[in-house]
Amino acid sequence: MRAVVNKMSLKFESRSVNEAFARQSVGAFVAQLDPTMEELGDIKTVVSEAVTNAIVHGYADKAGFITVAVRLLEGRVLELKVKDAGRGIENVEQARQPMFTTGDDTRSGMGFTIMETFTDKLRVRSTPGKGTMVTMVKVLKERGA
Amino acid sequence: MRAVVNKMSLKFESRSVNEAFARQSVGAFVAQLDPTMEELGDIKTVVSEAVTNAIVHGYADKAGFITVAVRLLEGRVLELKVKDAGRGIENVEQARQPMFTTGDDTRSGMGFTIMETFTDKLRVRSTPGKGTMVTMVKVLKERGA
Amino acid sequence: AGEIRRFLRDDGAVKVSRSVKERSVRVRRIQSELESRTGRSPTVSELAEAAGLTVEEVAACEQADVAVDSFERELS
Ligand SMILES: Nc1ncnc2c1ncn2[C@@H]1O[C@H](COP(=O)(O)OP(=O)(O)O)[C@@H](O)[C@H]1O
Ligand SMILES: Nc1ncnc2c1ncn2[C@@H]1O[C@H](COP(=O)(O)OP(=O)(O)O)[C@@H](O)[C@H]1O
Ligand SMILES: [Mg+2]
Ligand SMILES: [Mg+2]
Repeated sequence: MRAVVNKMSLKFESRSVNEAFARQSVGAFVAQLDPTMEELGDIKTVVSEAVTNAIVHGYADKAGFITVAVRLLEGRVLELKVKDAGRGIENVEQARQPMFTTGDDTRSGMGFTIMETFTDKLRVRSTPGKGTMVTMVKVLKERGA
Repeated sequence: MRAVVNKMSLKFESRSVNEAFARQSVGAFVAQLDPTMEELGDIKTVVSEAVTNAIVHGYADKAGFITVAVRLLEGRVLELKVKDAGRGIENVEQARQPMFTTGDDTRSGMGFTIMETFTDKLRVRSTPGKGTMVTMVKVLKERGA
Repeated sequence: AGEIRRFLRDDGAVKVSRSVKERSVRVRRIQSELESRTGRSPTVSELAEAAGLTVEEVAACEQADVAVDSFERELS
Protein backbone atom coordinates (compact mmCIF):
# COMPACT_ATOMS: atom_id res chain seq x y z
CA MET A 1 0.00 0.00 0.00
CA ARG A 2 1.23 3.47 -0.87
CA ALA A 3 1.26 6.08 1.88
CA VAL A 4 -1.41 8.79 1.64
CA VAL A 5 0.14 12.22 1.15
CA ASN A 6 -3.08 14.25 1.31
CA LYS A 7 -6.79 13.71 0.85
CA MET A 8 -10.10 15.49 0.61
CA SER A 9 -13.71 14.79 -0.19
CA LEU A 10 -16.59 16.77 -1.63
CA LYS A 11 -20.26 16.12 -1.11
CA PHE A 12 -22.91 17.90 -3.16
CA GLU A 13 -26.42 17.63 -4.55
CA SER A 14 -27.15 16.05 -7.93
CA ARG A 15 -27.65 19.33 -9.79
CA SER A 16 -26.06 19.85 -13.16
CA VAL A 17 -24.48 23.14 -12.03
CA ASN A 18 -22.40 21.12 -9.56
CA GLU A 19 -20.55 19.29 -12.32
CA ALA A 20 -18.46 22.42 -12.99
CA PHE A 21 -17.92 22.88 -9.27
CA ALA A 22 -16.66 19.30 -8.85
CA ARG A 23 -14.22 19.46 -11.77
CA GLN A 24 -12.85 22.84 -10.63
CA SER A 25 -12.55 21.72 -7.07
CA VAL A 26 -10.65 18.53 -7.94
CA GLY A 27 -8.48 20.63 -10.27
CA ALA A 28 -7.61 23.01 -7.42
CA PHE A 29 -6.68 20.09 -5.15
CA VAL A 30 -4.53 18.38 -7.78
CA ALA A 31 -2.72 21.68 -8.46
CA GLN A 32 -0.46 20.91 -5.46
CA LEU A 33 1.19 18.16 -7.54
CA ASP A 34 2.15 20.75 -10.15
CA PRO A 35 0.75 18.85 -13.14
CA THR A 36 0.89 20.02 -16.74
CA MET A 37 -2.27 21.61 -18.13
CA GLU A 38 -2.75 18.48 -20.19
CA GLU A 39 -2.69 16.18 -17.16
CA LEU A 40 -4.99 18.55 -15.36
CA GLY A 41 -7.34 18.66 -18.35
CA ASP A 42 -7.52 14.86 -18.38
CA ILE A 43 -8.33 14.78 -14.67
CA LYS A 44 -11.03 17.43 -14.91
CA THR A 45 -12.54 15.61 -17.89
CA VAL A 46 -12.83 12.25 -16.12
CA VAL A 47 -14.32 13.90 -13.04
CA SER A 48 -16.88 15.59 -15.29
CA GLU A 49 -17.78 12.31 -16.97
CA ALA A 50 -18.23 10.41 -13.71
CA VAL A 51 -20.16 13.20 -11.98
CA THR A 52 -22.37 13.75 -15.04
CA ASN A 53 -23.18 10.02 -15.05
CA ALA A 54 -24.17 10.17 -11.38
CA ILE A 55 -26.44 13.16 -12.04
CA VAL A 56 -27.94 12.05 -15.35
CA HIS A 57 -28.17 8.28 -14.91
CA GLY A 58 -27.78 7.58 -11.18
CA TYR A 59 -30.24 10.22 -10.08
CA ALA A 60 -32.45 10.19 -13.17
CA ASP A 61 -35.62 9.69 -11.10
CA LYS A 62 -34.81 11.22 -7.72
CA ALA A 63 -32.36 13.81 -6.38
CA GLY A 64 -29.55 12.76 -4.06
CA PHE A 65 -25.98 13.32 -2.95
CA ILE A 66 -22.77 12.65 -4.81
CA THR A 67 -19.42 12.20 -3.08
CA VAL A 68 -16.08 12.76 -4.76
CA ALA A 69 -13.12 11.53 -2.72
CA VAL A 70 -9.57 12.30 -3.82
CA ARG A 71 -6.38 10.87 -2.37
CA LEU A 72 -2.83 11.74 -3.32
CA LEU A 73 -0.60 8.74 -2.74
CA GLU A 74 3.16 8.55 -2.64
CA GLY A 75 4.78 8.54 -6.07
CA ARG A 76 2.39 11.09 -7.62
CA VAL A 77 -0.47 8.60 -7.70
CA LEU A 78 -3.92 10.15 -7.75
CA GLU A 79 -6.97 8.16 -6.71
CA LEU A 80 -10.46 9.50 -7.51
CA LYS A 81 -13.70 7.98 -6.26
CA VAL A 82 -17.10 9.20 -7.44
CA LYS A 83 -20.01 7.70 -5.55
CA ASP A 84 -23.76 8.01 -5.81
CA ALA A 85 -26.67 6.31 -4.07
CA GLY A 86 -28.77 6.30 -7.22
CA ARG A 87 -30.32 3.58 -9.27
CA GLY A 88 -27.18 1.59 -10.08
CA ILE A 89 -26.13 -0.34 -13.19
CA GLU A 90 -27.59 -3.72 -14.14
CA ASN A 91 -24.74 -4.85 -16.36
CA VAL A 92 -21.46 -3.05 -15.74
CA GLU A 93 -19.51 -4.85 -18.46
CA GLN A 94 -22.05 -3.79 -21.06
CA ALA A 95 -22.23 -0.23 -19.69
CA ARG A 96 -18.46 0.12 -20.13
CA GLN A 97 -18.56 -0.75 -23.85
CA PRO A 98 -17.80 2.19 -26.16
CA MET A 99 -21.00 3.78 -27.43
CA PHE A 100 -23.29 1.85 -25.11
CA THR A 101 -25.88 4.15 -23.58
CA THR A 102 -29.27 3.89 -21.94
CA GLY A 103 -29.66 7.66 -22.35
CA ASP A 104 -31.33 9.66 -25.07
CA ASP A 105 -29.55 10.62 -28.29
CA THR A 106 -27.72 13.52 -26.62
CA ARG A 107 -25.56 10.85 -24.90
CA SER A 108 -22.56 9.47 -26.73
CA GLY A 109 -22.05 6.35 -24.66
CA MET A 110 -18.36 7.30 -24.49
CA GLY A 111 -18.13 8.35 -20.83
CA PHE A 112 -16.54 5.16 -19.47
CA THR A 113 -14.27 4.92 -22.53
CA ILE A 114 -13.01 8.46 -21.85
CA MET A 115 -12.44 7.63 -18.17
CA GLU A 116 -10.53 4.50 -19.15
CA THR A 117 -8.41 6.30 -21.76
CA PHE A 118 -7.48 9.27 -19.57
CA THR A 119 -6.57 7.29 -16.45
CA ASP A 120 -4.38 4.29 -15.63
CA LYS A 121 -7.11 2.28 -13.98
CA LEU A 122 -10.90 2.34 -13.85
CA ARG A 123 -13.02 0.22 -11.55
CA VAL A 124 -16.82 0.36 -11.48
CA ARG A 125 -18.79 -1.13 -8.62
CA SER A 126 -22.53 -0.91 -8.78
CA THR A 127 -25.58 -2.45 -7.16
CA PRO A 128 -28.94 -1.93 -8.86
CA GLY A 129 -31.20 0.08 -6.59
CA LYS A 130 -28.29 0.98 -4.27
CA GLY A 131 -25.84 3.08 -6.25
CA THR A 132 -22.54 3.22 -8.06
CA MET A 133 -18.91 3.84 -7.14
CA VAL A 134 -16.39 4.64 -9.85
CA THR A 135 -12.71 4.49 -8.83
CA MET A 136 -9.99 5.89 -11.07
CA VAL A 137 -6.25 5.89 -10.58
CA LYS A 138 -3.91 8.16 -12.49
CA VAL A 139 -0.14 8.32 -12.16
CA LEU A 140 1.25 11.76 -12.89
CA LYS A 141 4.55 12.21 -14.67
CA GLU A 142 7.59 12.97 -12.55
CA ARG A 143 8.49 16.65 -12.58
CA GLY A 144 11.45 17.43 -14.78
CA ALA A 145 10.79 14.23 -16.73
CA MET B 1 -36.26 30.25 6.90
CA ARG B 2 -34.99 30.80 3.39
CA ALA B 3 -35.18 27.88 0.97
CA VAL B 4 -31.88 26.17 0.14
CA VAL B 5 -31.01 26.55 -3.54
CA ASN B 6 -27.87 24.41 -3.53
CA LYS B 7 -25.31 23.11 -1.08
CA MET B 8 -22.00 21.32 -0.81
CA SER B 9 -19.39 20.42 1.74
CA LEU B 10 -15.65 19.82 1.67
CA LYS B 11 -13.68 17.74 4.11
CA PHE B 12 -9.89 17.82 4.18
CA GLU B 13 -6.86 17.35 6.40
CA SER B 14 -5.35 20.21 8.42
CA ARG B 15 -2.44 20.82 6.06
CA SER B 16 -1.51 24.33 5.08
CA VAL B 17 -1.57 23.44 1.36
CA ASN B 18 -5.31 22.79 1.74
CA GLU B 19 -6.05 26.39 2.60
CA ALA B 20 -5.57 27.40 -1.06
CA PHE B 21 -7.65 24.41 -2.13
CA ALA B 22 -10.53 25.35 0.19
CA ARG B 23 -10.65 28.99 -0.91
CA GLN B 24 -10.56 28.05 -4.59
CA SER B 25 -13.14 25.32 -4.16
CA VAL B 26 -15.61 27.60 -2.38
CA GLY B 27 -14.94 30.15 -5.13
CA ALA B 28 -15.83 27.56 -7.77
CA PHE B 29 -19.11 26.79 -6.00
CA VAL B 30 -20.05 30.43 -5.57
CA ALA B 31 -19.32 31.06 -9.26
CA GLN B 32 -22.84 29.83 -10.06
CA LEU B 33 -24.15 33.11 -8.59
CA ASP B 34 -21.87 35.03 -10.97
CA PRO B 35 -20.60 37.38 -8.25
CA THR B 36 -18.37 40.37 -8.90
CA MET B 37 -14.61 39.94 -8.50
CA GLU B 38 -14.85 41.98 -5.34
CA GLU B 39 -17.51 39.75 -3.79
CA LEU B 40 -15.56 36.65 -4.78
CA GLY B 41 -12.38 38.14 -3.31
CA ASP B 42 -14.17 38.81 -0.01
CA ILE B 43 -15.55 35.28 0.11
CA LYS B 44 -12.20 33.66 -0.62
CA THR B 45 -10.53 35.85 1.98
CA VAL B 46 -12.92 34.92 4.79
CA VAL B 47 -12.67 31.23 3.90
CA SER B 48 -8.87 31.55 4.06
CA GLU B 49 -8.99 33.23 7.45
CA ALA B 50 -11.32 30.66 8.98
CA VAL B 51 -9.51 27.66 7.49
CA THR B 52 -6.10 29.05 8.48
CA ASN B 53 -7.37 29.47 12.05
CA ALA B 54 -8.53 25.87 12.12
CA ILE B 55 -5.13 24.67 10.86
CA VAL B 56 -2.90 26.99 12.90
CA HIS B 57 -4.84 27.33 16.16
CA GLY B 58 -7.40 24.51 16.20
CA TYR B 59 -4.96 21.81 15.18
CA ALA B 60 -1.82 23.35 16.66
CA ASP B 61 -0.93 20.17 18.57
CA LYS B 62 -2.53 17.37 16.54
CA ALA B 63 -3.64 16.87 12.94
CA GLY B 64 -7.32 16.49 12.13
CA PHE B 65 -10.11 17.14 9.66
CA ILE B 66 -11.70 20.42 8.68
CA THR B 67 -15.15 20.68 7.14
CA VAL B 68 -16.33 23.60 5.06
CA ALA B 69 -20.07 23.55 4.38
CA VAL B 70 -21.60 26.03 1.96
CA ARG B 71 -25.28 26.67 1.33
CA LEU B 72 -26.83 29.00 -1.21
CA LEU B 73 -30.15 30.26 0.09
CA GLU B 74 -32.90 32.04 -1.77
CA GLY B 75 -32.19 35.71 -2.41
CA ARG B 76 -28.46 35.27 -3.13
CA VAL B 77 -27.68 34.54 0.50
CA LEU B 78 -24.50 32.56 1.07
CA GLU B 79 -23.91 30.65 4.28
CA LEU B 80 -20.42 29.36 5.08
CA LYS B 81 -19.56 27.05 7.96
CA VAL B 82 -15.98 26.14 8.84
CA LYS B 83 -15.68 23.45 11.48
CA ASP B 84 -12.77 21.80 13.23
CA ALA B 85 -12.50 19.29 16.06
CA GLY B 86 -9.41 20.95 17.46
CA ARG B 87 -8.62 22.51 20.79
CA GLY B 88 -11.37 25.15 20.85
CA ILE B 89 -11.41 28.71 22.20
CA GLU B 90 -11.56 29.52 25.92
CA ASN B 91 -12.95 33.03 25.56
CA VAL B 92 -14.67 33.71 22.23
CA GLU B 93 -15.49 37.35 22.97
CA GLN B 94 -11.83 38.09 23.67
CA ALA B 95 -10.67 36.09 20.62
CA ARG B 96 -12.90 38.21 18.38
CA GLN B 97 -11.30 41.48 19.49
CA PRO B 98 -9.17 43.19 16.84
CA MET B 99 -5.49 42.37 17.30
CA PHE B 100 -6.07 39.71 19.93
CA THR B 101 -3.93 36.67 19.21
CA THR B 102 -2.56 33.70 21.08
CA GLY B 103 -0.22 33.03 18.15
CA ASP B 104 3.36 34.12 17.58
CA ASP B 105 4.26 37.52 16.12
CA THR B 106 3.58 36.35 12.54
CA ARG B 107 -0.15 36.50 13.50
CA SER B 108 -1.97 39.81 13.26
CA GLY B 109 -4.95 38.96 15.41
CA MET B 110 -7.14 40.41 12.66
CA GLY B 111 -8.71 37.21 11.31
CA PHE B 112 -12.08 37.49 13.03
CA THR B 113 -12.18 41.23 12.33
CA ILE B 114 -11.67 40.53 8.62
CA MET B 115 -14.39 37.87 8.67
CA GLU B 116 -16.76 40.28 10.37
CA THR B 117 -15.96 43.12 7.96
CA PHE B 118 -16.29 41.10 4.76
CA THR B 119 -19.53 39.30 5.64
CA ASP B 120 -22.94 40.32 6.92
CA LYS B 121 -22.92 38.02 9.95
CA LEU B 122 -20.32 36.07 11.91
CA ARG B 123 -21.09 33.54 14.61
CA VAL B 124 -18.43 31.62 16.50
CA ARG B 125 -19.29 28.56 18.56
CA SER B 126 -16.50 26.84 20.38
CA THR B 127 -15.98 24.32 23.15
CA PRO B 128 -12.50 24.02 24.65
CA GLY B 129 -11.12 20.55 23.94
CA LYS B 130 -13.91 19.81 21.41
CA GLY B 131 -13.55 22.23 18.55
CA THR B 132 -14.83 25.33 16.83
CA MET B 133 -17.51 26.18 14.31
CA VAL B 134 -17.47 29.52 12.52
CA THR B 135 -20.63 30.49 10.63
CA MET B 136 -20.66 33.39 8.19
CA VAL B 137 -23.51 34.78 6.14
CA LYS B 138 -23.01 37.02 3.14
CA VAL B 139 -25.72 38.51 0.94
CA LEU B 140 -24.60 39.02 -2.65
CA LYS B 141 -25.74 41.97 -4.71
CA GLU B 142 -28.55 41.41 -7.17
CA ARG B 143 -27.37 40.74 -10.70
CA GLY B 144 -27.32 43.81 -12.85
CA ALA B 145 -27.44 45.95 -9.70
CA ALA C 1 3.06 41.44 -8.20
CA GLY C 2 -0.24 39.71 -8.93
CA GLU C 3 -1.87 41.60 -6.06
CA ILE C 4 -0.67 44.95 -7.35
CA ARG C 5 -1.72 44.21 -10.90
CA ARG C 6 -5.17 43.24 -9.69
CA PHE C 7 -5.35 46.44 -7.68
CA LEU C 8 -4.27 48.61 -10.61
CA ARG C 9 -6.76 46.98 -12.95
CA ASP C 10 -9.42 47.90 -10.41
CA ASP C 11 -11.63 45.09 -11.63
CA GLY C 12 -13.68 44.83 -8.44
CA ALA C 13 -16.99 45.44 -10.17
CA VAL C 14 -16.26 43.05 -13.04
CA LYS C 15 -18.31 39.86 -13.05
CA VAL C 16 -16.35 36.69 -12.32
CA SER C 17 -17.65 34.94 -15.44
CA ARG C 18 -16.03 37.55 -17.68
CA SER C 19 -12.81 37.75 -15.72
CA VAL C 20 -12.32 33.97 -15.70
CA LYS C 21 -12.84 33.81 -19.46
CA GLU C 22 -10.26 36.53 -20.04
CA ARG C 23 -7.85 34.85 -17.69
CA SER C 24 -8.24 31.50 -19.47
CA VAL C 25 -7.42 33.14 -22.79
CA ARG C 26 -4.36 34.81 -21.31
CA VAL C 27 -3.11 31.60 -19.67
CA ARG C 28 -3.58 29.68 -22.89
CA ARG C 29 -1.50 32.26 -24.76
CA ILE C 30 1.29 32.09 -22.18
CA GLN C 31 1.10 28.31 -22.36
CA SER C 32 1.74 28.21 -26.09
CA GLU C 33 4.56 30.74 -25.74
CA LEU C 34 6.27 28.61 -23.10
CA GLU C 35 5.63 25.47 -25.12
CA SER C 36 7.30 26.79 -28.25
CA ARG C 37 10.20 28.17 -26.23
CA THR C 38 10.91 25.02 -24.17
CA GLY C 39 9.51 22.30 -26.43
CA ARG C 40 7.44 20.75 -23.64
CA SER C 41 4.18 21.32 -21.77
CA PRO C 42 4.60 23.84 -18.94
CA THR C 43 3.42 22.84 -15.47
CA VAL C 44 0.81 24.85 -13.59
CA SER C 45 3.48 26.42 -11.35
CA GLU C 46 5.46 27.61 -14.37
CA LEU C 47 2.26 29.11 -15.80
CA ALA C 48 1.34 30.64 -12.45
CA GLU C 49 4.71 32.34 -12.23
CA ALA C 50 4.52 33.67 -15.78
CA ALA C 51 0.93 34.88 -15.38
CA GLY C 52 1.19 36.29 -11.86
CA LEU C 53 -1.50 33.92 -10.58
CA THR C 54 -1.69 31.18 -7.94
CA VAL C 55 -1.43 27.56 -9.09
CA GLU C 56 -5.06 27.10 -8.04
CA GLU C 57 -6.12 30.03 -10.21
CA VAL C 58 -4.26 28.56 -13.18
CA ALA C 59 -5.87 25.18 -12.48
CA ALA C 60 -9.27 26.86 -12.70
CA CYS C 61 -8.63 27.91 -16.30
CA GLU C 62 -10.59 25.78 -18.72
CA GLN C 63 -8.69 24.12 -21.52
CA ALA C 64 -11.64 22.41 -23.16
CA ASP C 65 -9.94 22.06 -26.53
CA VAL C 66 -6.84 20.47 -24.96
CA ALA C 67 -8.81 17.57 -23.46
CA VAL C 68 -10.68 16.87 -26.69
CA ASP C 69 -7.45 17.04 -28.71
CA SER C 70 -5.63 14.59 -26.50
CA PHE C 71 -8.60 12.22 -26.53
CA GLU C 72 -8.70 12.16 -30.30
CA ARG C 73 -4.95 11.73 -30.46
CA GLU C 74 -4.97 8.78 -28.08
CA LEU C 75 -7.82 7.06 -29.88
CA SER C 76 -6.28 7.39 -33.33
N1 LIG D 1 -23.65 6.51 -11.98
C1 LIG D 1 -24.43 5.77 -12.79
N2 LIG D 1 -25.63 5.31 -12.36
C2 LIG D 1 -26.41 4.57 -13.16
N3 LIG D 1 -26.09 4.22 -14.42
C3 LIG D 1 -24.91 4.63 -14.90
C4 LIG D 1 -24.02 5.42 -14.13
N4 LIG D 1 -22.91 5.67 -14.87
C5 LIG D 1 -23.11 5.08 -16.04
N5 LIG D 1 -24.29 4.43 -16.09
C6 LIG D 1 -24.83 3.61 -17.22
O1 LIG D 1 -23.75 3.33 -18.10
C7 LIG D 1 -24.07 3.80 -19.41
C8 LIG D 1 -22.80 4.23 -20.14
O2 LIG D 1 -22.23 5.37 -19.52
P1 LIG D 1 -21.28 6.32 -20.38
O3 LIG D 1 -20.21 5.48 -20.96
O4 LIG D 1 -20.85 7.46 -19.51
O5 LIG D 1 -22.20 6.83 -21.56
P2 LIG D 1 -23.43 7.88 -21.54
O6 LIG D 1 -23.38 8.63 -20.24
O7 LIG D 1 -23.19 8.76 -22.72
O8 LIG D 1 -24.70 7.06 -21.63
C9 LIG D 1 -25.10 4.88 -19.20
O9 LIG D 1 -25.91 5.08 -20.34
C10 LIG D 1 -25.89 4.34 -18.02
O10 LIG D 1 -26.82 3.35 -18.43
N1 LIG E 1 -10.36 27.41 14.98
C1 LIG E 1 -9.77 27.88 16.10
N2 LIG E 1 -9.38 27.03 17.09
C2 LIG E 1 -8.79 27.48 18.21
N3 LIG E 1 -8.53 28.79 18.44
C3 LIG E 1 -8.90 29.69 17.52
C4 LIG E 1 -9.52 29.29 16.30
N4 LIG E 1 -9.77 30.40 15.58
C5 LIG E 1 -9.32 31.43 16.28
N5 LIG E 1 -8.79 31.03 17.46
C6 LIG E 1 -8.25 31.91 18.52
O1 LIG E 1 -8.66 33.24 18.29
C7 LIG E 1 -7.53 34.09 18.15
C8 LIG E 1 -7.82 35.21 17.19
O2 LIG E 1 -7.98 34.71 15.87
P1 LIG E 1 -7.73 35.69 14.65
O3 LIG E 1 -8.59 36.91 14.85
O4 LIG E 1 -7.90 34.94 13.40
O5 LIG E 1 -6.21 36.15 14.82
P2 LIG E 1 -4.87 35.31 14.59
O6 LIG E 1 -5.20 34.06 13.79
O7 LIG E 1 -3.98 36.24 13.82
O8 LIG E 1 -4.35 34.96 15.95
C9 LIG E 1 -6.38 33.18 17.78
O9 LIG E 1 -5.12 33.72 18.14
C10 LIG E 1 -6.72 31.91 18.56
O10 LIG E 1 -6.35 32.03 19.92
MG1 LIG F 1 -21.68 9.43 -19.44
MG1 LIG G 1 -6.40 34.04 12.14
